[in-house]
This record gives sequence, structure tokens and C-alpha cells, in this order.
Amino acid sequence: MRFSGLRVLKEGLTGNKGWRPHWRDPAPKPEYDLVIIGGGGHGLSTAYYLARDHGLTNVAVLERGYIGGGNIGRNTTIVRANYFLQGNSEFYSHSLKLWEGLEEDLNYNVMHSQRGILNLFHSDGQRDAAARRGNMMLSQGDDAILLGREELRAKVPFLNFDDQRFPLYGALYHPRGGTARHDAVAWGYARGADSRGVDLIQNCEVTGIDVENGRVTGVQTVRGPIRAKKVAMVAAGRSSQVAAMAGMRLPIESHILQAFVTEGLKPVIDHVITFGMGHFYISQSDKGGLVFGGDLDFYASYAARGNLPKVEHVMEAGMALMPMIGKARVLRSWGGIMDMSPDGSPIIDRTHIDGLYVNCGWNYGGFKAVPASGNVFAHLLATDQYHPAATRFRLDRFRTGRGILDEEGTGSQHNLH
Amino acid sequence: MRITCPHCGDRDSREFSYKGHALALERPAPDAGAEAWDDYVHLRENPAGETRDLWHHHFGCGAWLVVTRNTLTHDVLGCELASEARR
Amino acid sequence: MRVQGKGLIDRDRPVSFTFDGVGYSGYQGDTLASALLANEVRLVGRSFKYHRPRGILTAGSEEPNALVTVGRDGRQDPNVRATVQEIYEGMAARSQNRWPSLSFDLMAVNDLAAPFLGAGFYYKTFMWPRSFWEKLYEPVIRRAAGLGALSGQDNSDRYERAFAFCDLLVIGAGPAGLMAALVAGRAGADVILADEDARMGGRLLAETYEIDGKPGAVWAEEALAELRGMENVRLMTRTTVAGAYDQGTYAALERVSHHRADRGAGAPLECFWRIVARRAVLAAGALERPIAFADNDRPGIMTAGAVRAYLNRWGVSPGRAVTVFGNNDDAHRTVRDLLAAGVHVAALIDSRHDATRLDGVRMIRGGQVCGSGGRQGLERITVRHPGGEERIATDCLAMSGGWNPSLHLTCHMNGRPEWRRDIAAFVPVAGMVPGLRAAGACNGAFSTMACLREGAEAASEALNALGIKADQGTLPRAEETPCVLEPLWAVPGRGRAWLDFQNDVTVKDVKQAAVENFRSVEHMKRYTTQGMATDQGKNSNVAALAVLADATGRGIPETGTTTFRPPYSPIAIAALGAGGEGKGFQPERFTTSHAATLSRGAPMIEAGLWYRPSYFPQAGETDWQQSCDREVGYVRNAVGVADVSTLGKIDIQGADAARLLDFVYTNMFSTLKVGRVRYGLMLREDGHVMDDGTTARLGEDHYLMTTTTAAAGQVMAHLEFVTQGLHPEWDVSICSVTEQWAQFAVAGPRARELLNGLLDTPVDPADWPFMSCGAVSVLGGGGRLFRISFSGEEGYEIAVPARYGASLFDLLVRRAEALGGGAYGMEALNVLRIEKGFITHAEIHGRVTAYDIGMGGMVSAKKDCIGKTMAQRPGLEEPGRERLVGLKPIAAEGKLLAGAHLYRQEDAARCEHDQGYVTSVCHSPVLGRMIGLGFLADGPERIGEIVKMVDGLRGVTTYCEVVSPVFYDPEGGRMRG
Amino acid sequence: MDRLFAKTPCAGQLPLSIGGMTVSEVELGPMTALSPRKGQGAALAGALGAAHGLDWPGAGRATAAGDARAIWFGHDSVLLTGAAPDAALAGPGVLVDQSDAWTVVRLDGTGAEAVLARLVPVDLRAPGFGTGATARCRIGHMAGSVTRLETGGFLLMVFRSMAQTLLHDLKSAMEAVAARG
Repeated sequence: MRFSGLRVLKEGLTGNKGWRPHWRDPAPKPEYDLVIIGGGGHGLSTAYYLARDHGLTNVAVLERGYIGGGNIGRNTTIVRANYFLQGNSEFYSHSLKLWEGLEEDLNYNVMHSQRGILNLFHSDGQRDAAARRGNMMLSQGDDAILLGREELRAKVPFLNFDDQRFPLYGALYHPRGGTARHDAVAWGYARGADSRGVDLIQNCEVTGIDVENGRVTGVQTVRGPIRAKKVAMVAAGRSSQVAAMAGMRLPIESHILQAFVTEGLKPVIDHVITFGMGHFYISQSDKGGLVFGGDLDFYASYAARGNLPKVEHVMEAGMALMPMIGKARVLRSWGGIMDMSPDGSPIIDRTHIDGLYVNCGWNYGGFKAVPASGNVFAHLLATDQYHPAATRFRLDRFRTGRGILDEEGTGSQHNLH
Repeated sequence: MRITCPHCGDRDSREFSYKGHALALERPAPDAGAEAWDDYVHLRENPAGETRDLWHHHFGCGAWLVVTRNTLTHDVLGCELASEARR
Repeated sequence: MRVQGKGLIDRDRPVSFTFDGVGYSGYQGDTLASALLANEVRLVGRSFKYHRPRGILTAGSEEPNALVTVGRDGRQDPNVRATVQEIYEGMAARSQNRWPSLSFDLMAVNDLAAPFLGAGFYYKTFMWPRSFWEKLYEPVIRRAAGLGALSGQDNSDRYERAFAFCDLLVIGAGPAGLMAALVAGRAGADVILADEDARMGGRLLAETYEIDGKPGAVWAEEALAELRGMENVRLMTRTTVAGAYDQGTYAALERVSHHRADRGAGAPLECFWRIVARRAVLAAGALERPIAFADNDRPGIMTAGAVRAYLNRWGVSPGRAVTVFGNNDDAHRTVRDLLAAGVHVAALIDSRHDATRLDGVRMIRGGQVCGSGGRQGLERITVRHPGGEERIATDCLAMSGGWNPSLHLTCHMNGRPEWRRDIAAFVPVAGMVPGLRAAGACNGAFSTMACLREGAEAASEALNALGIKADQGTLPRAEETPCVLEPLWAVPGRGRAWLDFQNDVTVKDVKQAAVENFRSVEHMKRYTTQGMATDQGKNSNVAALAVLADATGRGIPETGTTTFRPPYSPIAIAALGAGGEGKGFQPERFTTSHAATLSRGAPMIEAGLWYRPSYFPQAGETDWQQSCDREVGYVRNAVGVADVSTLGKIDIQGADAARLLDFVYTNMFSTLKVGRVRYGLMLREDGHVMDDGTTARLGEDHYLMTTTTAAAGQVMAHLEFVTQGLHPEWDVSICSVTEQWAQFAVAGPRARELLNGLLDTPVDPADWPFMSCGAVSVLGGGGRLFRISFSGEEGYEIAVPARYGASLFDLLVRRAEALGGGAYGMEALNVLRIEKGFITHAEIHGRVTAYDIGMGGMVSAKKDCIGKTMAQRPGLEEPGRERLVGLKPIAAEGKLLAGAHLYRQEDAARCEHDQGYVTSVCHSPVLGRMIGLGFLADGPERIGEIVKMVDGLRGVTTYCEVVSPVFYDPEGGRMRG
Repeated sequence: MDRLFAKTPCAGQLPLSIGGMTVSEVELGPMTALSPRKGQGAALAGALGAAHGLDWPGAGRATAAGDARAIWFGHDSVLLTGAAPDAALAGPGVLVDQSDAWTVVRLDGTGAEAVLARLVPVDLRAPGFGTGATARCRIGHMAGSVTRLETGGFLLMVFRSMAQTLLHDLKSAMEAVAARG
């Protein structure tokens, strides 16, 4: 069924009786060409591009719970392409281009909203770092504008310009950055993959990965064994547990990232604003809630919930930056499980086991990567070649020291990001 | 979250900073080989369950601590001084 | 309509307030909701999506409809629950989400388009043309959405945060909570009893039943009097316990001044509490659930419990002809209370065919309300019963679909409640939150007697676990009628029946979601927005779940459970982040020269948490560059003085002090002679540079390390980790002395001359070679002198105990000025160091190795050190890495910009041609042009090559020569003296 | 002849009284961080007792003898205040002069505990934290030290450079406590 305004009108006039499931709920087949472990954003987009670009449809996505139930369903929905290290910048640039055609491609309104992102800076040194970033974005063919203090004030006069602990020097403005409706992204990819023949199998936890003579042969699940020529692990948040089924240890630690949404309010913040000194970022959803967050809770955890010190720190940062949000009430807080890699950048690679591939380590930035992650991973799975936009997300880069992608400069070691 | 510092007693986690798995105490010899060093610096069991990790009572007594904790429930099961943990 | 002789309001204290500009009167003790109902105002708000007229549904913080704005400007408070807000003299409340007025809202046109605005409609449309999303569709949606508005002005109310500790936290002061607090208080435990209401007592204030032969409210008041008399009990009214966190930490919000006209001079509006409790009793009661039927959202339709609360507690009847609709005996209680108060009850509609008869009212057994009418408030309902369908005129419908235990807090740690068929509700499972036990209605025990019993049991059990002997004592007597109900979630029929009132989610929406395969609870919730309004589904989740279960042919337990995340009720950002505004976000660190620096007009810049002067302007100078050039001249030609106290200083002593330094620095310190200083480079274990600085050997077993300002804390923690975690066997003590010493750089050809006027023993160059150090006597007091240079000139750093810092700075600057020099700031310091090719964190930004910055040779081959092994990974040493170079524009006027990228001359400025970037630039007065430092692929091998610097952001392209990073005095003769 | 003048961290700003609470600056005299050398803990404790009449304080305790005070100051560290350290301490101990490193104030008055409850995430209620109890802990956003004095008031310490933030935080908390009555 094709979605359109006309269709909505027609259904509305006929009692909304014609709507059909967005995807099927098939029973697992005994064998697939390719099995994807993980029905989150990355797994679903991988399945979609396998079908769309490579004609591979004898594919199953195995999801432990319900599709889109992981981090794609609990993030702060920011989409941007503002990285400055080669290896990252071309990848996120590629991703943003995919975002820009996603609604038409999926025939699903994911509400990708290019409202612009403002990355604030607070010193000469930070401006220099912002300039390095902005220049990289420009050389990548993306957009970036360096705003001075007064230009920033003209855009966002409600920031605290006069009495800030860390004075506002300006911002790096990324007009094509913005947000998208996170759940819709998962559902759109799910519907797109399903309609092309991919089996999305919910409530199907993988309990083992079968390896014979150094080659993967399938998986064990709570719904029985499934044979597969290739297996793709895309289980961010549980990457280490899945990899352990194949006897692997990954360079990943799992941490909590909390986020918050306020009660619905009339429009007051038009952009996405990030406040680096306060580890704080904020935007306002189309429903009117202020959606915001900060840094990790900083302890290994799978609990998907955080604690008050970080909650309060984030709120303090909000009050420091824009005291006009003080009367907004926090409606809900939640936590996601972040795959933290040593250098803060992802891993999309083969493993030492033939036919077994891994896509993990998205740290706290996986949402914006969803289109490109699936796109380049599908390319790798289908062709066994690295996609040109993702040649550096290598699993062995930590061991060799080659191409470490440490955007924050805090170190290619755990717990520094 | 609250951690019982062996020196200071029961304290709010806002007084601590964190360094990850207590594996960091097991520094290999310089000539232990690339694999041992890769293990030490990068690779992790990353357990969903009980783990031992390093906390620093940064705002308090300055002690480094080894905390035994459950990453699924946040239960804190034990805490000892790093300086005594390897004895 | 006010009912004479009823209620706990103070009728001797009338209070005037306005709503949408119209003046009304209520009494002390009224909420805005009770006062509006007393004034027969029923239309209070508009719904989120369809802008349907809405009234008051509940009498508590779970209210989804009656949300208003109170106050203006910096005090404008949107989405205030009229059911919680107490009225005060002069209070001005306004309705929300309507235009131009509450009674005539143009956006109500949405309601007519409802067939096209069903669940998830926006995912299926607004996709064409693409550019219209940001330009048209989204702005329209954004404007229509949202409830209240922020004023856009800075919050001007005071908020605060506080910590509290107790043995037992009792959450909720109804019968169960009061009983728990009494038992614990009598046992001598430290107790906090918190209740979100202004008045403690919970349902006892809203009902007419008796305890120990007294009205419940009287018993509650006696219990509170006893508790107030106990020093070990702390009563916290207007305090909502909103979150359960690890190890017995609870978040609570106290509304301190919302009910006060004057808000108290300096008193906070709210206080956010972190309560650490060894044990807790959840006695949060239960919330009554509405019943879904066609047009069940009209003003005048409310929960039966709310009707009783308004009647019994506030002396208000929400209608003149009330009907009651329920599936349980509580509905009957409502009729009895209304009749006793003399309010006309038009009918009692009980969906149970076998319901007990109630006299004195027209009772319809086996009946269901299947529709309602009325323009902006309820005028009539349609009832379907075994005898057919009929209309009943009524202006208030009290509905009761049973009660949901308020188990929200028990879910905050991912615990899942279980379904109890007999009461058709979820109840908590023991242990969902460690140390917390539910008691009373929130545990599914609905009778007053059961609440009292469970409260007492929970308290004594908790205290006994803590080793505090607690006797339950004799329980008071109270009613113990069982809860008898027959589930009724949604009345079948045509029309839209609301589940989530605020978000306008109807039974049809949930069914449509199921048809579209959004069958998991989470999918349904996200697709329809069910339960995502400001009440977080408190009024609707269970019913929506039941509808979904029905639509998918599953039972409720199989369909899933509802879960809740903190906070229980929304909390203002200003409360959670109290004190963060202005300079309160992080501490400010001031040097001892701060006041003198400000008095000289220096603009300050942040360095970590410290403030340092940017430059010291003088009369006649029009921009910073002039000041900077002058200050550079001081150092190059005479003498300059700068406060360098912000650098980290760590005292390291012990037999193994040298060993520690050899281990944390790449180079050797065990070979350093006493009285000498050496530059050191420190790596992280991943082989990249962490920090640098000079370390002095003050004695055989005594070193003084300096760190950069930014990394001081990190280095201290690192040394503590090494000495405690990796080598606890070493005999070494480390202690930060950053704050003990005020330290000043004195640099330039006349530096020694200046110092000699202050030192009791003049500096003899033979005794004080470059990189020497020692104790000195400064005007009769003890100090330390280090002959080091960050400027390339003969330089010293002089340190005195911090109490003398202000005084010494003053002397140094005055004397420097007499010698043709003066104070210099960070701008000049930066020029001086760039001219010398000295690095700062602009260069050691965390991604570089010793090799990259040309210091590969400083990694000693003779010993191990932190980071050495990993620095030898092949990728960190191979050709192609970007390495430190100097950059000099070919043209004298050529402009360099930090953050620009480097390319080969012939290449376009495109990512794939990137060769490096510029880290630091300055105008060099010595060279008469801009110079810079940067990283260039294989840079040191390309000295002499011309590269292209491109800054697309600022539209600058400059061709520059790759040069050595040391621009000035490369042999170092000047600093060696 | 020029000379150097001493200035305390809060010079000219204290005492400050709000609602029956007073914060005042304290000059404790010499302050010395004492750490035992490896294996010399007992010897250093003995030397402290012999030279200054002070018991070596256990974790979380402060001992006093005349003007001298030994405040437990963290992992392997005790702060000796009010007396210049005897030379005999230097054998078994490492001594570091900290006389100028700290802002030291005292907070007195009936609301003092309530003020600290707004700044310190530690249970400071008596009797758990009675006379002679001390804690290294957070004070607002700062690392500090809190000791309950014999008079019932509290001795508070933060880094010298953070004096202004300490005063700001104390003043806000005192005002809020006072305004509640």
C-alpha cells in the first residue's frame, strides 16, 4: 500500500477501514542467505539496503523484543554531518545525503527536519577547533557557517549572553543538521524491507552462533535453529553478548546515556543547540516537548536507566545556557545502553570468522548514522568490499594503531569519551 | 547510586569518577606482546551482570577503589581500596 | 456549586483570584479546580490535537485536562494543574492552547478533520513536495501542538536543591502512610513522611468513612498531631516523591511557595530533594480510572472519586444534577455522599446486572453510558440498558472504572508489576525496588482497614530489618469492605471514546494501530501517542492496554505490562538544575592577582575553571593587538610579568619518587640533579600525549611537578592511580600544592635585574644556570625560584606562599614598569610561545603522539613508561602521519587562521586532498608577519615546501612555506643567557 | 623598603550573618599535610603524639590538643593545623606545607545543618556526625572538608582559589534557609 495525502483523505472518508499492517509477522524459515541479528535502526536499514541495492531478499532480521525497541526508540533524534576526522566525515556526509531523500525512498514520513544545528563555543581555542571542524565539513561538500557572538545572538537571543559561566563566543552553524522522528525511521525501514520480502521476526532472541571450521553456518534462537550463509551482528547495546556467542571479545564497554523530554510547549526553540562546555544539547520536538540530554552517566551498565547526579548536571547546564527553560517541566527521563568503543567511533567490519560480520560501537551517535550504516554494511555484506564511505571503521584499528578515529581527543582507551 | 568507600563510608556516586574495568590494574609487562596489550587497553568482557570496576573518590579522600557491581541491577556488592585489591 | 456545611476549607478566609481575566472568589484551602467548580466554571482547557473543550477530570496531580498558566514574564508557569494549584489572593490563571479564546477556539476545526487525523496519519502524508516539510507542514504542526507557553524570559524565581537522610521514608500520608509513620516514629526511627498534597491525610480527607469511630479526617489530624510531636519524624507536605534511584536514593519535589502570594523574601519556589532512605514504604494510594464511551471527554464528566473529593474536602458539588456511572461499589459511595449532602442525583448507572441495590436514587443496573451531549459542557448523557436507550439530563457525570494502584515508583528500576484479576489492575511485585515495600491501595489493598494494617506491617518489617525494634501496636478499627468490580474498559458503540484525554487518543486509534500491526504495547503507545501526555498515561494506560488486548485477541497479562519512568509527576528544569544559572554552573577559581588584574582593566578569559588575563590595555590602545604587541615587546626587550599560578603543581616525595616520575614521563627523571629542572612529556596508556610540563628536583627524594592548567586534575588523578593501583608497593607520597603557591613568570633581558631587587640574595648567573631551581628569600620570606622559560628569553618563575601573592604581583609589576616592562597576558604569552615553537593543548589535543610533535626522541629506550608500548604500534609511527611544523605565509601580509586546513598548492580544497591543519597562529612582532603551527602529513620532511592554507568558513586562502616550528632564536641562546 | 603583605582568601568579606547563622573566616595558623612513609604509619602517629600531644585521627575523625588539631584529610593523609610541625615528624612522614592552600571558614547558628544539607551530599546529622567528626566531601561543586567543631558549628575548607564560590554558595543557602523561617 502506497502512503500519500490522497490515501489518508480516501481512508478518512471511508471510515479508515482500508489500512493494512505496515509489516508482516512471518514465522522463521529454516534457512536464509543472510541473517541479521538485531531489529533496531541499523539492522532494519541494513536489511532494507540489502534488498533495495543488492537484490538480497532471502534475509531475516531477528529481533529479541519488538523492532525498533532499542536505541532507535530512545534517542534524542539528532541528524547531522559535522565530523572532522577523515573516515568519519565522509561517512556522515553520506548518511545526511541518504536522510535527505529518505521520505520519498521509504514512502514514509520520518519527519526529517533540517532546522539547523548550532554548536556553541566559549573560547578562542574552541573557536579554532570549531573552525577546523567547519572547514572539514565544507571540504566534504557539506555546509557550515562560523557565527560570531552577535550573529549567534540574532539567531538565539534567549541564550544567556550576559552572565554565563562560560561566555558565548559564537557557534558553528550547520544548517542542514536537524532532527527526525526516531520511531518512524525504524518503522519506515521495517516496512520497506518487509515489502521487498525480508522476514522481520520479532520475539526471536538469538541464543547461539554456529561456527564450523572457522565459518559461520547459522544461529540458534528461542524459536529454533536457523541456518545462514552469512550472519551480521547489529545488536548495539548487546554487542558484547552477541559476539561472545561466537567466542569473540569486542573493544566495547556498555554505558548509560540519559535523555529527557519536557511537557509539550508552544514553539520556543527552533534549532538544535549543543553546549559543549556543559555537555548539554537540546531541541524541541514537533509535539512541543523540549528534548535534551547530556553526557554519559559514566559507569558500565546495562540497566537502561541512570542516576540523579547526571540528571542534575544536565539540568544545571540547561539553566546555565538558557534560563528561560526553567519553568519547563521534565516529563520523562530514560536511558539507553551505549556501545562505547575506545575511540568513540563505530566498527563496521568482517570478523576473523568467515561469514560473520559486525556493526557496533555507535557510542552516543548512532541515530544519525542509521541510513549510511545500513547502506555501507549492506554493501560489505553483499560484496565483501568496504563501501568507499566506510573504509576506516576497522575492527583491528586499535591493535594496529592505524586510523584511530578519536574525534574528542580524549584517547583511544575506554571510559575517556 | 551510592558506594561505600572503605575510608569515608556510604557516599553518593556524585563524589566519584570512574575508570572502567578493574582489568586496568593488571598492566602487562612491556614485552608481553601486542595481543596482551590489545587485551589490556581495548578488549573487554563487558559483562551484563557482575563486574569489578575502578572508581576514584575524587571529591572525597582521593582513594582509588575496586567496586564489585552488577551492571544489570546496579547492585553494589563490595568495595575495596585499589591499593589492597591485589594482595 | 458550594455545599453548605461541608469541606475542610476555611470559610472565614475568602480568597480572590482571576481566571482568563474574570474575577472569582474561593476560600483558603481551595485549589484552583475546586474554586472554579464552586463558581460553576466547567470549561478550563482545550485538548492537544483536536482542541476539544475540556474541564476537570480529577482532583490530583494526574489531571490531564485542567492545565493552566499562572504568572507572567520570568515567573510565567505553564501547564500548572488546576487540581493541585492552591489559590492565593490575587492569583491570575490563564487557559492554554486556544485562540482567540477558550470558549471560541478556531483550532477546534481540527476536530472536524478528525477522520483524517487518526493514529499515525502524519507518517503517511506531508511528504510531497519535499521542501514543504520545513517550510509549511512542520511549522503549522508545531504551532498547533504544545500546551502552555514559556515566556521566553529568563526564569526569575529562586529554586534550590537539598539532601536528606532517614531510616524510613514513607511516601504518601493517607491511612497506610500515616500508620507506617506512626509505627516507625513511635519506635524512634528517623522518619520522613512525604505527601504531595498541601494537607496530609490522603483519601481520608475526601471520604466520609470513619476510623475508630471518628471521621477519617479527624483521625488523620490526630495522627499528624502525634507525629508533629516527635523529633525523629519530619513531615514534608507539598512534596512529591518522584523517582526511585539506586541504593535507596529518592528524588522528591517540594513546592515551597506556589501557594503564597508574596513567595517570601528569598524563599525558594521549589526545592528538589534527594532523600537517602535506608528503607522506604510506598503508600501512594490508587488512581481511579475513567471509562471510555463516546464523547466521554466533555467538561462535567469526571472521576467519581474526584466528585467525592470536591464534595467532602472542598464543599463543592461539581453539578446540580449529578449522574454516577460505574462498574463497582465505589460508585455507590459517591451517590450516598451526594445524597447526604443534599445534591440531586439524577441516576446511578451500574454496568453490573447483579449490582447491589441502592435506595434513594434511580438506579440502572446493567446500564452503560454510551454518549453525551452539550455544547461546552455536559448537558445530557445517553444510557443504554436492558430496557433500551434513553437520554438523561445531567450536568455532571461521575464515572468509576475501578482503581489503579499508584505503583509508578516501583517501576523505576525496570521492575514489572503483575496483573491481579480480582481487582482488574496491576500491582507491584515485592523487590522491584530494593528496600521499598508497597502498602495499602498502591499495593492493591483498597479497604481502609487493609491500608492501616499494611502500613503498620510494612513499617515494622522495614525497621526490624534495620535492627530497630518496632511494634505494630493495636490497629485502629475501620471499614473492611472488599472491592467488588466487573471490568469495563470501553463501552461498545459508534463515535469516539477517549482513552488518553490530553493527547486525544481514542479507542478507535488503538484498534487501528493493532490493524496496522502495531501490536506490541510499546508500538501501540508510540504509534498513537497513547500515554505520552503530561499524565504519562496515569489515567489511560491500563484501559488502552485492555483495548489492545481485546483487539489482538490476547489477555492483558500476555499483551504486556505498563511501565513507568521517573519522574512520577513532571518537575521543573529550574528545580532539578537549581543554582546552575549564571556563574553558579561551575566554581570560579581566582588567582591571587585577580583583583589587581581587573583593576588594570584586563579582560579575563577562562582557563579550565580559572580566569586569566587576556591582555592589559593601556590608554590610547584601540584593539587587543596593540596591547599584545606591546606586551610581547616587554618580554623581548625589557621584562614582563605574568601570573602562572594556575599551572598544576604536585609535590612528590619518597624513596620511590624518582621511580614514579620515570614511569609516568617518557624521559628520565631519576638522573636529574638536585636543584635542576627538566621538561617532561607524559603519555596516556594508549600512547598518545596526555600532558607536558617541567619538573624540579628539590631534594634527593623530593620533586615538584608542574602540569598544564587544563590537565592539572587529570594528572593528579593519574598519579594517584599509578601509586595506589599499579604500584602500591612504592614509597611515594603525592600532594597537590597548586593552591599553596602563587607563582609568577618574570621574563626578559631585565628579568634578573628585577628579581634582584626583591631577593635577599641576588641571582648569580653562575649559580642559577638555565633549568635550575632552589629556595630563595623574598623580602625576608621564604620562596622558590625556577629558572625556566616559556618565552625564549631569560626567564624565571618565582613562587611565594599564596597569602603574599597579591602583594608580590603588585611589586613585580610596578618594578617591571620602572624597568620599561610590565604585566603581560595570555595573548602575549601565546605569541611568545608560538615564536619559540612551544606547544600547548592546541597542539597536544589528545590525538597526537610524541612522534607527531617531534618529540619521539624523548621516549627513553632505557625504561618502561606509561604509554610507551602502545605508542610503538605500527600505525602510530608510520609515514603519512600529520606532524608538527611551522607555517609562514609567503606574502608578508598573508593571513593565517587556526582551524584552516592545508593542501598541496595544486590541489582543490577537498576532503580527499587534505594534508593537515593549522593549530595556533599569531602575529609575530619579531618576524613582522603572521606565523603559525600546524600538523602536516610527513611535515618535517617537507620543510621548504609551499602549501596552501584554506579556510572556507572565513574565505581565506594563503600560500605558506613549511618551516621549522621554532621561529625565534632557534639556538636558544637568549633563554640560556 | 618594600615588603610583602599577607592576605587571607576571604579578606574583607566576612563575617556574614543571615537569619541567625554566621559564616566567618578562620585562621588556623600553620597547616601541614602529613603522610606516613611506607610502613611508617605507627611511627608517624607516635611522633605526632609525642611532639604535639595529638592522637593520630582515624578515617573521618579530627583530634585536638590546645590550638593544634589533626584532621583526617584523605587516603594516607592527615592535616596538622594550628602548630608548625615538629622536625621529628619528618623522619617517618612526608610533610607538605598547605598553610596557604585552603579557604577556611566556620559556619555557626541553628540553621547550619540545614545550610549544609543544601551543599553537602553527606549525612551530617548528629550523632552520626558529632563533635570531632570530619569528612572529605563535595561542597557544592567543590572538593572540600567539613568538620564538626566542639562548639557545634562546622569548619569548612575548599581550595583557596574557590573562596568566592564557597561564599556565594553559602550565602544563597543561608538566605533560602532563613527565608523559610
